[in-house]
Amino acid sequence: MLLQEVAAAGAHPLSGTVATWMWLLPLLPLAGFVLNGALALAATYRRGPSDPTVHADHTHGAGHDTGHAGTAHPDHDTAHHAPTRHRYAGLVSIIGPAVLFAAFGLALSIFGAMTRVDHLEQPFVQRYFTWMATGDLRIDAAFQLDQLSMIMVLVITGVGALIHLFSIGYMRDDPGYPRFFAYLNLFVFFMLVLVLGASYPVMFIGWEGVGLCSYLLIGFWFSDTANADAGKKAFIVNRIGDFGFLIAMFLLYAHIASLDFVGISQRAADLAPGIVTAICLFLFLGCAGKSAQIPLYVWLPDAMAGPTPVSALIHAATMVTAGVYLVARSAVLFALSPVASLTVAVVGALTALLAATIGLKQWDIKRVLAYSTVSQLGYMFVGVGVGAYTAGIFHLVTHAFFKALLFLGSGSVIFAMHRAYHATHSHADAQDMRNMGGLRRYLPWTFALMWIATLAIAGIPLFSGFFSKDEILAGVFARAGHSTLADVSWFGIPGNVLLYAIYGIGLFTALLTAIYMTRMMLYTFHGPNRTGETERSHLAEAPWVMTLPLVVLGVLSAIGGWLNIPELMRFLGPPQWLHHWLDPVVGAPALAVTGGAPVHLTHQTEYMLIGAAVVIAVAGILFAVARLKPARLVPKAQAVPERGFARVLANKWYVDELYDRSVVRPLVGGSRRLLWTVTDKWLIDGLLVNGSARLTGFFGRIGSYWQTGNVSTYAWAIVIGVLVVLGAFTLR
Amino acid sequence: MRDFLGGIGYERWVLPALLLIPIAGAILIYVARIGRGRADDIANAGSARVIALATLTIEFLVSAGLWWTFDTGRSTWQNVVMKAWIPEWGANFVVGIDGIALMMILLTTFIMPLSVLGSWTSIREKLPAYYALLLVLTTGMIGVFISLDLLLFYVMWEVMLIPMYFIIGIWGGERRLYASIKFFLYTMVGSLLMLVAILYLWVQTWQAGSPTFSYDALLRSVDVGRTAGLLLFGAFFLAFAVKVPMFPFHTWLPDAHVEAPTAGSVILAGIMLKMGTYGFLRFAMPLFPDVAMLPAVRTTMLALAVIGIIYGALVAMVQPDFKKLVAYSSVSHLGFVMLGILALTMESVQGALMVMINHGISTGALFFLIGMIYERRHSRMIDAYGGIARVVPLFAAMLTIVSLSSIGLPGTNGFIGEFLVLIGSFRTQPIWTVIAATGVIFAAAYLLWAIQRILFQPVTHPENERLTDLNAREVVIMAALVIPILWIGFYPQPILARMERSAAQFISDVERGATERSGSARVGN
Amino acid sequence: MGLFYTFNFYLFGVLAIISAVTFVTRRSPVAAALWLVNTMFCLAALYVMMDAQFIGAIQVLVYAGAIMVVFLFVVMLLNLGHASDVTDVMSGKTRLAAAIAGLLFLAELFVLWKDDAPVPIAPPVEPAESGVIAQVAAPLFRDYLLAFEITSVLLLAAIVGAVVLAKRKTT
Amino acid sequence: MIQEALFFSAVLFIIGVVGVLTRRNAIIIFMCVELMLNAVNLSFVALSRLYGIAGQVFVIFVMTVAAAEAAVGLAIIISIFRHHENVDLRNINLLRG
Repeated sequence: MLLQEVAAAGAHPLSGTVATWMWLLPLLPLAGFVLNGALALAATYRRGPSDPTVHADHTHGAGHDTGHAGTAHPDHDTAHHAPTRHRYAGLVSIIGPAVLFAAFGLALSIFGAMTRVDHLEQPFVQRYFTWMATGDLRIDAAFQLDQLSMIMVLVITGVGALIHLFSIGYMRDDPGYPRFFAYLNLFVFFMLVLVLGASYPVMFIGWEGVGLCSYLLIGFWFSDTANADAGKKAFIVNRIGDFGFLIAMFLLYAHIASLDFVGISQRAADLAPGIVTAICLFLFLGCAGKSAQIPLYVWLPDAMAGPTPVSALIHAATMVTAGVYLVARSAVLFALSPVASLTVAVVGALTALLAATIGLKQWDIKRVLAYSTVSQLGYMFVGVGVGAYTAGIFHLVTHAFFKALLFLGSGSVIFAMHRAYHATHSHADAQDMRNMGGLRRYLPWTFALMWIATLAIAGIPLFSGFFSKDEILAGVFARAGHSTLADVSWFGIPGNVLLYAIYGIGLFTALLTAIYMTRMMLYTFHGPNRTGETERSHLAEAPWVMTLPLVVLGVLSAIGGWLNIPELMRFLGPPQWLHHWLDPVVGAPALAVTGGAPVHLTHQTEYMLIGAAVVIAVAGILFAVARLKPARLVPKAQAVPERGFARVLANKWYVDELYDRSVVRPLVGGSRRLLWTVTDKWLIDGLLVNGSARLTGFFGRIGSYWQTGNVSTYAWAIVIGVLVVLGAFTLR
Repeated sequence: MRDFLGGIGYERWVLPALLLIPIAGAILIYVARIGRGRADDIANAGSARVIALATLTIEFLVSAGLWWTFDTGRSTWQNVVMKAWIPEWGANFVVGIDGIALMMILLTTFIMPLSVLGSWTSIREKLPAYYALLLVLTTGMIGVFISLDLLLFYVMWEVMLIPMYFIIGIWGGERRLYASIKFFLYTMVGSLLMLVAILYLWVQTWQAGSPTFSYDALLRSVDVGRTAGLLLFGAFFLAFAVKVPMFPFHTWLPDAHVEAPTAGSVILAGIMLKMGTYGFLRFAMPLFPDVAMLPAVRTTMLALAVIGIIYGALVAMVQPDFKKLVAYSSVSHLGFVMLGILALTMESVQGALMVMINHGISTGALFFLIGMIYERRHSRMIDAYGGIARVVPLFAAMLTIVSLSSIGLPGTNGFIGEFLVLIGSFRTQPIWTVIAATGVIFAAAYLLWAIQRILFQPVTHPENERLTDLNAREVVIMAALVIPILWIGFYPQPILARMERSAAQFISDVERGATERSGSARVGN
Repeated sequence: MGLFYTFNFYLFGVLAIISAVTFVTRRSPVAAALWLVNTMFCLAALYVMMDAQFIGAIQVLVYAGAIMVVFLFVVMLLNLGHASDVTDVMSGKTRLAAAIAGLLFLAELFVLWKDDAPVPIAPPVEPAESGVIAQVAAPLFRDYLLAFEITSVLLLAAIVGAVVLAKRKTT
Repeated sequence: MIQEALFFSAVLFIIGVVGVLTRRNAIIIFMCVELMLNAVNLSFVALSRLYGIAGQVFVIFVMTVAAAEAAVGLAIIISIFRHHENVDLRNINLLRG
């Protein structure tokens, strides 16, 4: 890595400080990946014979089983023998989390250095080497550190470290233990590259890298077709999103010939409005792919096939929020195109609503949380869509805390259930709520902490969710009155009507969120236990290595709100800290470029909004407690399938089937029948190639018909020839 | 390094040496066979393998020198060697390289030793003939890349065809005869038309007084009317379109790949497909820039290229045979190259050149891997495998990395090429580029689906339980291919710098030629 | 040109045609051969009347004498003399077609004949005093010597060929 | 007299052609070919009175060729006869394509 200190960075206030070690942040997880990967391969790789062909014939012939030990793979439910810890489990358990905690420590010290610098205007960009330079395209391998990426780094390394700690316990008995940590570290590396990238292409490395890691991790237990399919589906849907991201980059390059954020923010103003809207819409297509928004959200619920820590880290806290980060990072562009911003907000709201409705009727605990994530992501996009970037990022951070807590909580529940079923060799589904019930007596810590997270996500005051969700709804309401968005029309619908509608949907979704989260808590922890008599004795709290992260996340979910306390609650602590922190990156440039004024509400409207939100949250919880009767639930085996509207929700509005029949099947079938057999085999090969071969054959046969071998035939041929020639002469 | 090579007059003898070393190797193989009886299977003809490997490694080391001595500043031909060949016709043995030829030579000499290593145990009979053919094939290929005389180019083009015909025809799979004949006829028809075009050009120069085949002279003096230009360009186009292969002319590729032995497929995909695009870059477009720039001609070629991308990807998705799948993926990748060349911006042409190199490496690696499991399981059908990632973890890791590079994941070499092609073509052909970009999605679809059905999912066939993992030789091959995949992915700058000048020269040749029709010669020679 | 000369010329011409016709229609090969010999004699007469005395002599000697004798010899050797029972002639239809072809041939020649009579290029050769044979021998051995040698090689090849082909295989 | 000679040669030639086309016996066909050659000789000699002695020289060459051809032809016929017991053309079609 040849360090080229760019002159500007030299003068940068951060250049002297520990921030210069910024490149170490991604490098640490990469080192973790390399080490763990090597350990994984070393354990399982056994060198093949020098002459495989001969060897192959022997083994088939002799038919004896060489008995590949070591990688015998106990699936979830085929554990007949005592779980064997992986040879290098100890070593890997140290490398994996240690690398993350080191990165987190470094991130904290850099954060410290940044806070000491009073008002950081310019981002701190470090260029290492020119990655691609042809013609007038010049992309450097460069990292950019500013307030926004600092927040993201802290979340990624912090929550990541906790989740690594958790997975030491959760994945303890898995034979692919080092491989799991290798992929997890690789994921954190790519996520950091995504966040720290100084230009869109460098960010794109991280963007597709995290897609790769989610593919590898979702399909971690690949010997089960469903998991492998889920992984493949995730990657391809992400890839469709990446297609949008690519087109956005090409548009940017074609029109302002620069792809790095600093360059774009300078030249964004001279982009034509149509072009800016196109760029932003394509960028949003990318976000929809990565952050599971309509229409590309279908992969996230299936991604639950991966191990729970993966769901917590990738599909709750970090990767799925990449889309929100992208929109925040290109705040300048989105500010310039109100139509695109409105689209983002509308799609966000619709996704939130749709996912919340589906969440109501899901039985798998992880699917409930998955749809809740899609819904909360919808909220974040509403936030950044309407221009309240700080609110969006704030909700991203708090969501990372309580959603990671919820997932890890469900992880410890599943771990306990699995251990119980494992002990009694039963094959019941360890993730289905109908087999749970009344677990508060057996998992007290998890129960308490999960309630904190539920209250947070529902929006009960003083918990982190309340502050961030309320901030978004306030942002929407404020801009509904008068703002650049309000007076632009979106496909005929005037802006302000749209914004009020979005606010309404937001409130209603908050109600649904409160309902399905309470439903989950009731069915899992309250009411009679449905796991089964013998298993009940085996239900116990997970080891401390799994519960400790839960506690830390619990604390963070509770006090997360203090990050950005609204104005009128000054009594609680320093108000709007995150707002001031992110202003130079997201606030000022966006407003400067559009010449808009910061929006604020009168105090009584804010009180009114907060009141409404609190009422909604409490109503949701009480409604769920009143309506739902956990006692009447029966274990999954005897459960009767729902009917009517409940069935539609349980089957996820049949969206998967719709996609399959409208896109996948015609594409695959069409290309098999139409493209391959018809055009390739029949038309080109059959008609032209072999056809011409048959044609020459045909002429050949005609020729040989005349060669009868009989002399008189030849004599006649000669005479006829002569007659014809002479005839020609006579006609001359 | 540069001064040491300069000292021994490296510039003057390197290119002829590159042509002669393989021939010497081939002869040595047969010399070593004298008095060793007729049996030519692995047991007692192993020496042929060793000699071939040694020769090709020397060839690689000699050609590696070019990497340092290549002067990125000069836009004229370098390491030029001129010998009289047939003075009466004005045909000389003129060889020289520029950025494009340099990279193609290095790709060839890099892949050839690996292909010998790849067929170490899979070729079991008639070894001397096989390895001699490989060596002659190397000469043919390098000859095509370095010849600056059209007649020499044509001779080398044919020298390259014949060994490949035999390699597919003798050591191939079940339908090898059909495949090799089809391959041969397809390319033959194209190249005969090209010969007619070359002779037509030659007659032009002959009537104008001094008959010559030299590329630069023709570049300067070619001034045929519009219709003649169209016909000539058509002839060149057909010859190279068959080789690329562009959409309608591609049906020989799947058959040739499926039936060729591992090394045959690797060389065919890795290097011989680049002959077509190299032909466009060197001969078809610079010689007839006005015809190439005709809107009708350019749009049809663009259409064929983009159809090739989508069609190749879609059809690859439904192939039961893994080799056929990779063959159709090659059609798709080379569609990108053609799109890059036709877009005529600096980024897109450089991107096209990068895709040519990267495709050589990643598809070559894919074929090696298929060859390896074919040696163990004797089946190329995707469904014959399943869940072998648990049984052969290193193989699974390699296949995943190479597939990701073929899909074009950022951080691997595939991305560099495709990104540059698309970002470059977008500036001049936005609509075509957007359509072509969907090819990126299908690429992910077909390859991931394939490796999922092979590596993941439960183990269905009992034989897969007894598969053995890669041995030392195979690890060396894969390491030699995976390292460039990652290295080019993260640091492609040296390659781009070396090709920059030639790409600029190509664009100016075509654009200036198209405008004022009298193609200007390269400065000095 | 004396009346006697033209009369004889026509006489031998017609005689040649008649014997040729009968030759074609004879069943037995021997009879056919003899009629052919007769045609050759008439032709020899015509040659002599056209001042090609040497050619006439050669005709009688080589053609009628040698070649026809060989034919007769072969006919006798394979005792094909008697008219073979199976009809030695093609079916009626073919014969009719052949006749039409012949007439068509003749008609075309006649049409071609009408428009341009052969115009003499070289002066008509009057019988030089240096004797008949010298007239032919001089060009033969001077201008066409090479052709002459080639024909000798041809004859050699023919002889060897004939012997090899006709030899009874002693395998 | 040249006109008449050429006329006679044409008629003889046509008789030869008709002979070849109608007869089935190999020997007879051979003789017809000889007749055709003689017809040609006649026209050669007739025209040599107009175009110089070369005509007659050429007649000599024609004769040698005819002799050679006759020799080889008859040898073939003998070998065919030995194989087929007759020289009927209909069943000699070894060279069928």
